[in-house]
Amino acid sequence: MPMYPFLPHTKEEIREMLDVIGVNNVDELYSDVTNLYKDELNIPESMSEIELNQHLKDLAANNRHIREYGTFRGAGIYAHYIPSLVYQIGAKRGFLTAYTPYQAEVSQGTLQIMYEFQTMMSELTGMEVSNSSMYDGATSMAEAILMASRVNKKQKTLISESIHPEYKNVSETYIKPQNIEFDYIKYDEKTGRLDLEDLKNKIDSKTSSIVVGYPNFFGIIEHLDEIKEMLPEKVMMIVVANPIALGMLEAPGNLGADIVVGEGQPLGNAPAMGGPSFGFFTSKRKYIRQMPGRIIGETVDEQGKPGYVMVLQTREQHIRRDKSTSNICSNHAHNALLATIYLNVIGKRGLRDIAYQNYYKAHYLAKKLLETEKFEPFFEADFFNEFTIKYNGNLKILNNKLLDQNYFGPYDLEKNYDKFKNVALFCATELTSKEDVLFLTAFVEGLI
Amino acid sequence: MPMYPFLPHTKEEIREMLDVIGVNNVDELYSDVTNLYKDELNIPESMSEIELNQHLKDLAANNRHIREYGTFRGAGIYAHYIPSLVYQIGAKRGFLTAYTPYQAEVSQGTLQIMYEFQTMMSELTGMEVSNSSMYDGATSMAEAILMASRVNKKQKTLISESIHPEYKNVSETYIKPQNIEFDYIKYDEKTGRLDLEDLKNKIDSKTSSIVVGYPNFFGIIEHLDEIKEMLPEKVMMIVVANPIALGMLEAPGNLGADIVVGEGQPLGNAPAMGGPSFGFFTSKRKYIRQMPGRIIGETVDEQGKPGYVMVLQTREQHIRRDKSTSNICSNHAHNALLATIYLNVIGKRGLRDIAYQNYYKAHYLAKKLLETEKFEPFFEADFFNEFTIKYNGNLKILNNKLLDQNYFGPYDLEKNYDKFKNVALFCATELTSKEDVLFLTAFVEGLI
Amino acid sequence: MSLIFEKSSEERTGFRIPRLDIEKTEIEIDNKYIRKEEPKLPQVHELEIVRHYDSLERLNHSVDKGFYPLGSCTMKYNPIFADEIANWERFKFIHPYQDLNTMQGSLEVMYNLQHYLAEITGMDNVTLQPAAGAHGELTGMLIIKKYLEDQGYKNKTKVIVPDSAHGTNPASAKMAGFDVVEVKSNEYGRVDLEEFKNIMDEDVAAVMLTNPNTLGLFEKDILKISKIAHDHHALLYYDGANLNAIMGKIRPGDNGFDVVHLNLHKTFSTPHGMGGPGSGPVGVKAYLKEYLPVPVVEHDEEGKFYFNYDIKNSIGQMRSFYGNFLVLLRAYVYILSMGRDGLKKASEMAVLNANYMRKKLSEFMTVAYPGLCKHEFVIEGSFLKKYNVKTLDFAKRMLDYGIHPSTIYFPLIVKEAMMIEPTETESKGTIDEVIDIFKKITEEAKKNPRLLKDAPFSTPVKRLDELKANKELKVRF
Amino acid sequence: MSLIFEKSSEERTGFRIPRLDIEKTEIEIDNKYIRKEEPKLPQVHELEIVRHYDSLERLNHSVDKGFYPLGSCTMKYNPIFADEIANWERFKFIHPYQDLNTMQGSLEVMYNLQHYLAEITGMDNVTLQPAAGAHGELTGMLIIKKYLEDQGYKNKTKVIVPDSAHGTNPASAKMAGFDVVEVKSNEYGRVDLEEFKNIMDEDVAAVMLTNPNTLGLFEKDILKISKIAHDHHALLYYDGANLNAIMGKIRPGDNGFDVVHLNLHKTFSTPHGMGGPGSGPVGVKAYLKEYLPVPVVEHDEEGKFYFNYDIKNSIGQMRSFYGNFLVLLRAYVYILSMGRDGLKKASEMAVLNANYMRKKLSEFMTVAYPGLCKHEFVIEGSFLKKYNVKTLDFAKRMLDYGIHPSTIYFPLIVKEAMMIEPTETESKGTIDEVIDIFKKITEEAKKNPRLLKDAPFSTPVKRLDELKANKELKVRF
Repeated sequence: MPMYPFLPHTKEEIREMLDVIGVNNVDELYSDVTNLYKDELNIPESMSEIELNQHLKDLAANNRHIREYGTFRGAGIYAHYIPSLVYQIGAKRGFLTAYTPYQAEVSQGTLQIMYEFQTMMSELTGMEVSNSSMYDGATSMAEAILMASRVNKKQKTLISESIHPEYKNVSETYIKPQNIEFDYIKYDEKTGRLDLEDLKNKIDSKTSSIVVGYPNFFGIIEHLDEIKEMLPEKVMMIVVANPIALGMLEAPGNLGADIVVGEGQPLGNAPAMGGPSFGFFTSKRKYIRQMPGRIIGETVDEQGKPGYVMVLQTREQHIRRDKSTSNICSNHAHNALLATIYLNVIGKRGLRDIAYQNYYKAHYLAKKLLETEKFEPFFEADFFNEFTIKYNGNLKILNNKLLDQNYFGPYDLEKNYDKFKNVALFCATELTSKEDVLFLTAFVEGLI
Repeated sequence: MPMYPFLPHTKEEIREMLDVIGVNNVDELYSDVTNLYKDELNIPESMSEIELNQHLKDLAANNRHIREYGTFRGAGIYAHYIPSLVYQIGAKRGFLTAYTPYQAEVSQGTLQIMYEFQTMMSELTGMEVSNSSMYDGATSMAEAILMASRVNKKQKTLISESIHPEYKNVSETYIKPQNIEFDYIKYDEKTGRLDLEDLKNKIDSKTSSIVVGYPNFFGIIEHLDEIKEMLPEKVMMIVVANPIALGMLEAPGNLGADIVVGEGQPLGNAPAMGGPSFGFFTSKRKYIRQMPGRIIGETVDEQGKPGYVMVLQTREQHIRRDKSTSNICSNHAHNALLATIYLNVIGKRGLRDIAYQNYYKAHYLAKKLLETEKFEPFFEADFFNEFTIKYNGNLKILNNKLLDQNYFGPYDLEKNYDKFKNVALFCATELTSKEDVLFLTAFVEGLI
Repeated sequence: MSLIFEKSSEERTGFRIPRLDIEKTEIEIDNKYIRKEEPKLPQVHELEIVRHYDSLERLNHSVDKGFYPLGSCTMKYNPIFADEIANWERFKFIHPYQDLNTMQGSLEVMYNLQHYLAEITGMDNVTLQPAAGAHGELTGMLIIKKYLEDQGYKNKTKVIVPDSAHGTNPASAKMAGFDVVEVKSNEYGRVDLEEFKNIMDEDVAAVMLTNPNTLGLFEKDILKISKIAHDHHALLYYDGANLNAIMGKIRPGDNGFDVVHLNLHKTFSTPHGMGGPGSGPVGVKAYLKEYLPVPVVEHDEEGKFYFNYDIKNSIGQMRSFYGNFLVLLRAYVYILSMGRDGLKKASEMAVLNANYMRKKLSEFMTVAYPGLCKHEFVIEGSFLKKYNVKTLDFAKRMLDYGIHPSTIYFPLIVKEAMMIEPTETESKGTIDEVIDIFKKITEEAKKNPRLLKDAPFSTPVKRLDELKANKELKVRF
Repeated sequence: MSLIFEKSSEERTGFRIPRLDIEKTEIEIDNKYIRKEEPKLPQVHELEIVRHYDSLERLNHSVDKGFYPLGSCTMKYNPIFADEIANWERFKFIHPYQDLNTMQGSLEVMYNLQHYLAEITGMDNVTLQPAAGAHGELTGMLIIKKYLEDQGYKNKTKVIVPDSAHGTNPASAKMAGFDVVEVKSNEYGRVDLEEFKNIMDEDVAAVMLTNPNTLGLFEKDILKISKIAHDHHALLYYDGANLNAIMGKIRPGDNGFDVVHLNLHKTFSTPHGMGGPGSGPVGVKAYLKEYLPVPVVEHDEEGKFYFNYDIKNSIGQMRSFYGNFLVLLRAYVYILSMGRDGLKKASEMAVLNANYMRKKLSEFMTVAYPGLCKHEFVIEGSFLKKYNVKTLDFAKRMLDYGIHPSTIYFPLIVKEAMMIEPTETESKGTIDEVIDIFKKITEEAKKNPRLLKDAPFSTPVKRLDELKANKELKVRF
């Protein structure tokens, strides 16, 4: 029998322990179970680290990634630079191998980090309060809709058609069992922004919330203030925001948002094939008791020294069970840590500078593509670091050819919108180089 | 002016500090110097991490390495598996950013590690005492020769011809200024082992030490006990050992060695293009006061609690200045740490198993090569994980062709021994796979 | 210690932006939507950041630091090697919308993992999508709900949950739109079969069980429970939080369970990360396969892997993209590292450790339920009452000895509960030391209860004022 | 805490060997040379190893933990980014005997670094081979020795070293085969020019200076010293340990120095690693180029880099292979990260910090030499004598405040010396806190000297018995 690096027991110790327990062998510890499994599990035998390392190298050899290929793809997950400190500090085992701060006195590291995280997310979104993270942007949006219904006791949500398609799917899954109705609001065919007329028509007395992207899935900057003006007093505006964009764009909190949620990946988290990253969740303070998830608050210890604890636990499932605001228990604290370190490193000025570089790069890319005359404008509205554009050729073929050149081309919107034939969603970030853009334009012009 | 992440001073703080000092500006702090440099240094302007990351990626793109290419090359630096724990623990910043344990009370981590390291190296070599590391194997050998002369006050060393060529060069550089004579002892043309006759002839009353490899540069296991028998009482036997081989081979301490040194790289250190790794340095206890380098000893604190401190500092340069045993100050403690973690992880059984696998793999490789009939035996003696073999074709061409196949071929001994035309020094380790060997044999047979 | 915001200064920086390699265009965005006031993020230099987190890490207890017997949380050793793999660029920097041909390695990991998890649980199909245990529970409940609806059941509105259950169980059932009915535990800490029979009717959609349950006890009547449930066309749901007791020994699928969720961050040793990310795959029997959330990883005839979104009755999507891949990857590494042999041994040793500790502690503490336990057991802390000491005090005193307290005040059915799960990665030596500490603290409770009531003494902060925190709700700087 | 050996058990393991994929051959080695008794390496499981080092790390002070003003050691912040780069496989896993075409990236790093270091020091050619500062000193001394021999000087046997010099200076001169002659410092802490003139004769091969010297003072007479030395055909050697004071401000080559060594682990911010590895490149004026150790990195006409072993009068090789490449790489990253602008500013801020601290401390402590210092300064601890307190006591008390003491009892010419080098990466805020601590301890010395004499109180161990350690010489388990 092999010895396992993760199992410390010696035969002698096992013997001693069995004697103390008063059983003859390990099998007797399972004497009370039904249908004891007698076979061997049909999974491989244990592997040494050397063998496993080789196996994983073989698997990894079948992958390619955005640090070895160029990329013009965003659509919810973005290729931003991650400063070295983020992973190096995040990998500290005192963060990685700690759990939920149930014992505050030996978890002040975790608790202070989460408190700093909440502060940063509140600042970013312009909202008053934040929880300490959700699973991702999509479930955050779904939970925001549920929360709005808890707040205003209304059972209908209106979702912008231009919300990320996966977020729509997830929200549907979440809200259907709660008997919350939903409807989609059209986007303006010309600008890609929310169609205010359609919104007006669909709002009724049952409407609890409206959900809008900032920027939306097309990269377009929604006019939140104009939307807010259309809403009856109790209807809550839920904004799904890109946190990097908030380095340049007015905070949703200053444009009427009641709840601001979003995908945290752009903040120091690797794309990771879509997970894990985290969702952020912020709102006005008056709604805090209806918020899902863990919240950290400041207090003092017996000697008056400041410290941090989990607050409002009576909202949560481990106390309130089926009356809780959500079933969420594990959050994505470690990913939130990475975001916190990221925001510490870049600072407010770095965030602004990065956001503006994203803007400049994306607009440079758009301009250059139009100059090739192989593309034509699609939506005509202000955008941040993503934009839609119509390709005069076959977009699928273009993307396949780009792949051969070690480039991930733009996202193909036809995947989600049947009528968007050859409409591409291009993304540029601070990592998109002039060289990338010039390669691409030369390539579509057939010069390469 | 850019702001620097490593420089915290604000303009206001600089002003305040200048005021306290009583100068008007920073330049005045240099008012007492001669030939103040007025130009700009001809080095690049500061780069952001993003730019620097790109620059280094561009440079790294011009490198290839032994984890992406197969390798049959050893010759002093070896491709062993490094368990994940070694780097992950070694990278802890509490180890990396600490310095020499001048204040023992806040350096018990460092001191205990070095004490454990000394214990392990003593155990490995079968010697009584060890220091806490040298720069590398070559300088360890040089310092061993100097130490032997300090011990027995004799001024001549005899070095085996089959010692690593670079070690010979370095030792010459070190010992010449001390007016220590040196001569080389031939290897037996048939076995590749030390020529005992030649040794006998060259030993005289001035002889302080003899230096022999274990295994030697040809991979051959020297008969240390037979050499020792030839030596007059006061002549010291210095053994340059491969530490992985010591998992299989009898400890030099049990075969008469007085000083055992060697290159520590095989123990958990990356090849690193040759540095940094570390040299180990062990000897009989009675010579400890003549040993170079830092040594850690056990003691107790005021309350009787065990602890560790640097001992015999009066041998060292910071106390004894020009009377010290060596000028060494910085050692290679961090590399010694990696070795300590490595030996912790693999344990005595792992070391044995790894050593035996090295043996089996190398002998399998030798056998398979001979079976191709493109090679013929060269030296006929027992070897560990390296061996010499004569190629019937042009070795340089073979190696170039192997490079095209993403393999680093064997070391070409003609580089150091003019007469060894097409004599290859092949190495195999636990990482050499059957697949590698079969590829190689098929390749030399022209099947690929 | 200071917040990072207090260390900020306008002129400091931890980051510099690269030179812009293109010309700036004019900003076209309406000024209304341009940010005027910068978010108050800190401006700090690198050394300050590094020291900030160095200090914060020191304030945390963690598995790497010491014993962490949080019941139901399975705080076992998390392999460093798995973390290293999860940091490989070829796993970490894959965009979810890359061409499938450029992520075949990752898809193979997912495909294999689906099969290993199915094998371990005795289920037929697995989704890796759920991000955490509770998320898996919700997924499972939604599958059950949709399946029953499709079967034409109109009124299956209830879910039975034992009073010893994790809080997530009733919460998840509720989120799936069910009403929760609690079933009491009997004097042996198991589901009271009589009451269960009484509660059971045709309105019951599912029974959610943890087995071994949160008392660490195997539900011996599981086959009866299963039969009763199935006779009423209710499904049996397995909360996998306690799977660490049974790998290779008992398969939920063999004991009548229809739906299972797992917690990879518990049983499969992925690090808990201060509260997450976890991963909560769900396994189902074949008849529920077409209800799994999209996508599931499959392969075509040539062995090319792909995401199958075409699942006939799918409940839909549970989160964006495909799951917490880097957590899945770590679990995959762990499973292969242990192998079928090692996983079984891990569970055996987890149960051995728990029983040994239970037996030793029973000499001077009150174990809530006698007899064999599985991977964990519960102490009834009310024996401390005579010294005017609470379980909370006992727990706080443990902090002074450098070990993390057990889960406390859960399960709710045990007075002053301490729920202890040592896990298999702790050695007998460590456990013996911890037993001595328990003994010492019990002695202290007798002789000097103030030591417990005023504890902890050696932690970075002393007991914190939770009332104040909840009253003032200062949740940001 | 326990040694790892005490935690060992035969049946435990942290490692498993892979299956052997070939047939075993019979062992041909004579049994005499086969190991019979296994070395007593520990058999420990992973979690034990992980916790062992987790605990050991906590016992160490480090730059990441706090202020570390070790004079002459330049304990500045070590960029994490540089460590990350040094861990890239394409830098870390290169075999030194690979084909040159497969290591052009690394060679380019070395080539560029040689030039940057030459530029910073005002020298013409640089070798990167020496593994540490003292190793660089030896290299430099050997170059001087061989050059003078080749020039036909028969009797140049002496090297002049100031009494304030680092211990490595005389030791290195001695290892190079020279005799050491000490020159005294004058009342201003500089080389006494008159005595220097008296000592100087034609037997002198070299003068080794640190400038600014170990008192942190610039040797104002350097041009005179240089002229006198050169007039006697002696060379001027620059110990670069204190280069952090002068980057971009003063170049040793402009002040008459012929040979320079640098400590990359000091000035160029590579981590000190508990004592090493360091790196000690040596720069020389053009006329000494052909004496550098082999190999030096050059490139051919097509820009292909190679190692030049063909150096006419080379002193030989100083170590195996080419130098501490991963240290060189970190220094390269640091230099480019700071740039010519940032390096200059770093030195300026280092000098600013030192002078500020000197001025503030002089209000209540005795600064050994008045007036401007450079990157460090020395306190004369004998002012504590009246309280019956030694510098050692003062230092130990600093430990209780979480900061590392300065270098103590060096330089030898200052009584009870404390040699303080704050470095530029410390903020004014930190320095002000430290000044307050110095003040507080000075007050304690007056009012309650026992606090100093019994210190430290808060460290993992109290003062250790060095006598016992040296008497018993227990140097292994």
